[in-house]
Amino acid sequence: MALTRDQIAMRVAQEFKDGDYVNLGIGIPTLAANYVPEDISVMLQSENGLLGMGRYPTEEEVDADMINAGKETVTAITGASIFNSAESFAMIRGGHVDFTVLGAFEVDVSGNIASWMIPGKLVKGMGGAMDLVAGAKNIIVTMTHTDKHGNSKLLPACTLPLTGVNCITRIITDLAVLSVEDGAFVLQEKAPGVSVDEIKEKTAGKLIVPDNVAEMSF
Amino acid sequence: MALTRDQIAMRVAQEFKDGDYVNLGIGIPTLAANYVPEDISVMLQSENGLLGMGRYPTEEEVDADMINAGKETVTAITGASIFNSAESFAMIRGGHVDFTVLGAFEVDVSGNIASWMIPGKLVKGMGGAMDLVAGAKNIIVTMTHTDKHGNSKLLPACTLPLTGVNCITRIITDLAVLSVEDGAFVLQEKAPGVSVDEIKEKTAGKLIVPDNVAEMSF
Amino acid sequence: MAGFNKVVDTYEEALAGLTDSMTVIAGGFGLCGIPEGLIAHIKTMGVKDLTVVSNNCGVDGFGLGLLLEDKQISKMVSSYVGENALFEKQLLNGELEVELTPQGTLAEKMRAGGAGIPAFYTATGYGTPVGEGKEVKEFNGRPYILEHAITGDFAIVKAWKADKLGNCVFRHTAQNFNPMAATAGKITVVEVEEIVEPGTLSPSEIHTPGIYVNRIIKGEFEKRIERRVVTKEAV
Amino acid sequence: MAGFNKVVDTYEEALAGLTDSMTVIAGGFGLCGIPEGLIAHIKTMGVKDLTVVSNNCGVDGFGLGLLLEDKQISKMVSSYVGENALFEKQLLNGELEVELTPQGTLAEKMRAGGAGIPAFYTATGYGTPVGEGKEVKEFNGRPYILEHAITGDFAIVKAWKADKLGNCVFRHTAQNFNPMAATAGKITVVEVEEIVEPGTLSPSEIHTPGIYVNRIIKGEFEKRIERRVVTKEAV
Repeated sequence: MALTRDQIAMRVAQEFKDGDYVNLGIGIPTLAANYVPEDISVMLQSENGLLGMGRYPTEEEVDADMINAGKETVTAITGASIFNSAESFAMIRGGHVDFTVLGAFEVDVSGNIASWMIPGKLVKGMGGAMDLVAGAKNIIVTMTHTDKHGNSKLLPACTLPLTGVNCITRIITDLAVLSVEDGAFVLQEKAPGVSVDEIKEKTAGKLIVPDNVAEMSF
Repeated sequence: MALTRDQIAMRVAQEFKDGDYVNLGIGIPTLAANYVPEDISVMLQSENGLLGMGRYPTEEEVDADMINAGKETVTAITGASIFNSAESFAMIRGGHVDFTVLGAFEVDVSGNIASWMIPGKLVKGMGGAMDLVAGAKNIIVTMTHTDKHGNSKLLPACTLPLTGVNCITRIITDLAVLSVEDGAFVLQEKAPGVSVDEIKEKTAGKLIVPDNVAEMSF
Repeated sequence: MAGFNKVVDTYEEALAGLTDSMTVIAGGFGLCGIPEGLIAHIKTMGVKDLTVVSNNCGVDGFGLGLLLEDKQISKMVSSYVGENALFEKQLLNGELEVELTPQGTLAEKMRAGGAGIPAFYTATGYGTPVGEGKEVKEFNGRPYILEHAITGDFAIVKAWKADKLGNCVFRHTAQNFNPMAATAGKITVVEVEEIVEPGTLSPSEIHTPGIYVNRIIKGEFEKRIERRVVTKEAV
Repeated sequence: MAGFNKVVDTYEEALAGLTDSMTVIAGGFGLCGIPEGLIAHIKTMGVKDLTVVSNNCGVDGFGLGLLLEDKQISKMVSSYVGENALFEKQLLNGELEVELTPQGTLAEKMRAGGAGIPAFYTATGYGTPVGEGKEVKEFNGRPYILEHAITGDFAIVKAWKADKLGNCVFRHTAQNFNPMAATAGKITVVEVEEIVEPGTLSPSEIHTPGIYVNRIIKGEFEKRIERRVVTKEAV
């Protein structure tokens, strides 16, 4: 069965190692913060200038001067640091953030990602996404395997305007965990109860299926 | 009569306006801080990362962590700010420092300056001088008009390796104040008791002498 | 230190010299850390055809959104816009031009503008619409694009505290683009919550040294919150 | 937060992995703000053929000058050198190479290295020996040269206080090149006067966020003064 949003987030959280600095995009990526294993710690970077983002505030703690990159009110953990936007993106662009997790409209076998613009629709902008995909050491894309019409979002080549080229190495969808290697998607894990055939059918780009494909465990 | 070092410094200090941010090089430039007119204030920038450099410390105030660009112990004035070297040179390179005053071996009619390297002698380095001449809005060169052998230091073209090109607009020597305009030195003021003929004789580069040349007043 | 006293008493003085067709760089991220009073006064002044460089363009009726009401902005340089209906309408009408710039590139362009660096290379945007028409150069086998610095005729900045010499500190994440904006204006105007005596701020904790600041005005701030999210559980 | 505890107890751990022919970026200006114990331990380790990037090279018998005694440095990238006789001797002998770099360009090259900017344009050094062989490009009618970023295998940094997460503050002008050096090392080691509890340092006053720091060691500092100048008059 396809994973729920929370299950995708749970699987994402399994990627983290103790001591990782992580930037989580809006949506499913943000949920991953709820599922970090108890025996490890990660520190969340918010690209508006906060390293050590904490939970949402209580009513009493709400402070207009303390927001995250999604413009939501947040808190800072003990040991957080706060800095300007140039410093924040120096950190990102310079490869100091260990993981970036973000959503996408499309990814392709060359590791390209399209996540910010659909021609014909009003374009709101890329925000920090292009900087994040250009800078993070490891990028994990989280998304549903297909769009709402059933079309694959894992393509031979992205059709939408790109956010970044040759930068995606790992994709976690509602059906599978895949890596991007040498011009192909490589199936690493499948969701519980999902068949390899279904994944094959819903992956438009070249897919390599190893002999043994593990099932995700939570 | 040729000015003393302190008189050159006094004349330099007359250039400052109330509210100027000023970077003073080692030697005569530093002396200028002693002669800032009482009715104005200037703020001294030291390129190692101090805006609002104060006087030398008392024995009790000496602090190894508080030095100036000449590596001398200093103090900071009330209202000073301290920052890293990238920020300090952002300030300089970005043209935020109003005046830089520095010494030179040679200047020429194109506004070039040579101040850091004499071939055949051990080269210690340019420190911040190249950044300062590339960045400050107004640069004042202070030096003796001739070297110790009597050779002019105001040349048609510098002979020593350059510190910066096309950047010097004002020169204050022991004999005169000169501007650099359209490929010539223009005599602006002469030192008390110094003749225009002496200045002409000791200026190797093209010199324009206006009809009336004021005498410096202190 | 009369020559270093940058405090002005009125918004008229704070924005004197701002005229049609100028470029204004504004600090702030969303509605956080925006110079509310300065923006409101630009509306009152009625200057037109402005190019505004700011990560966002406010919301309907607040922040930079105010300047859309009388069509004072002809071009926005931003990373994310369209949180307001008026913006969308003027964009679709062709009354407003938008130059979308990645957030980190935008911050770095402002810093470069203030730091006398006319251009720099970045991997951000290579191979995307942002990279189109820009110079590409490889370093260590990876392609980068050349991005140019931004400077403004005016920079409008919101700080928490400043002394009269212009030394500023910012509060929490209201820092954001403000320090870079402050370096990149020919005239930099800072609207602050509190003016403090020189020496109150420790020299090493100052975020924006006074050398970058031309005018300071004390403002009153509504500090509207864009997305109020509170924890549902007991903490 | 075990994974974020960067404190190590010995200089051996602090510099583990440093081997011959590596590039080491060192903070400090003159003898101010230098990681004294880390430098001394590099001497003890005996690693050779180092490229050292630092504004200066210490003095005879102190600071980076220590590494000249056993000829551990093969190349210095600095803006001002030769405050020590040994340096001069090795330079004239051809045992030591020096790449002289303007002070501001050096600081910016370190920052660029840490910030993922492979190269930037600056007017500094154009038309001088520093500009020779470098790409020139005009912006607004003025020529600029292209300067490349610097990164190091190790960065050695001296801070005043740090918490175990690596958040650092620097004291007075001992800040200098240290924050930039901290960003530009593959492994960044910070030697500090005092290790404080997380939360002791206010988030907005932190000069170097912990993300840049890999290892922290508490040191003892002599803090030698290069030019002690005191006022002669009563104050």
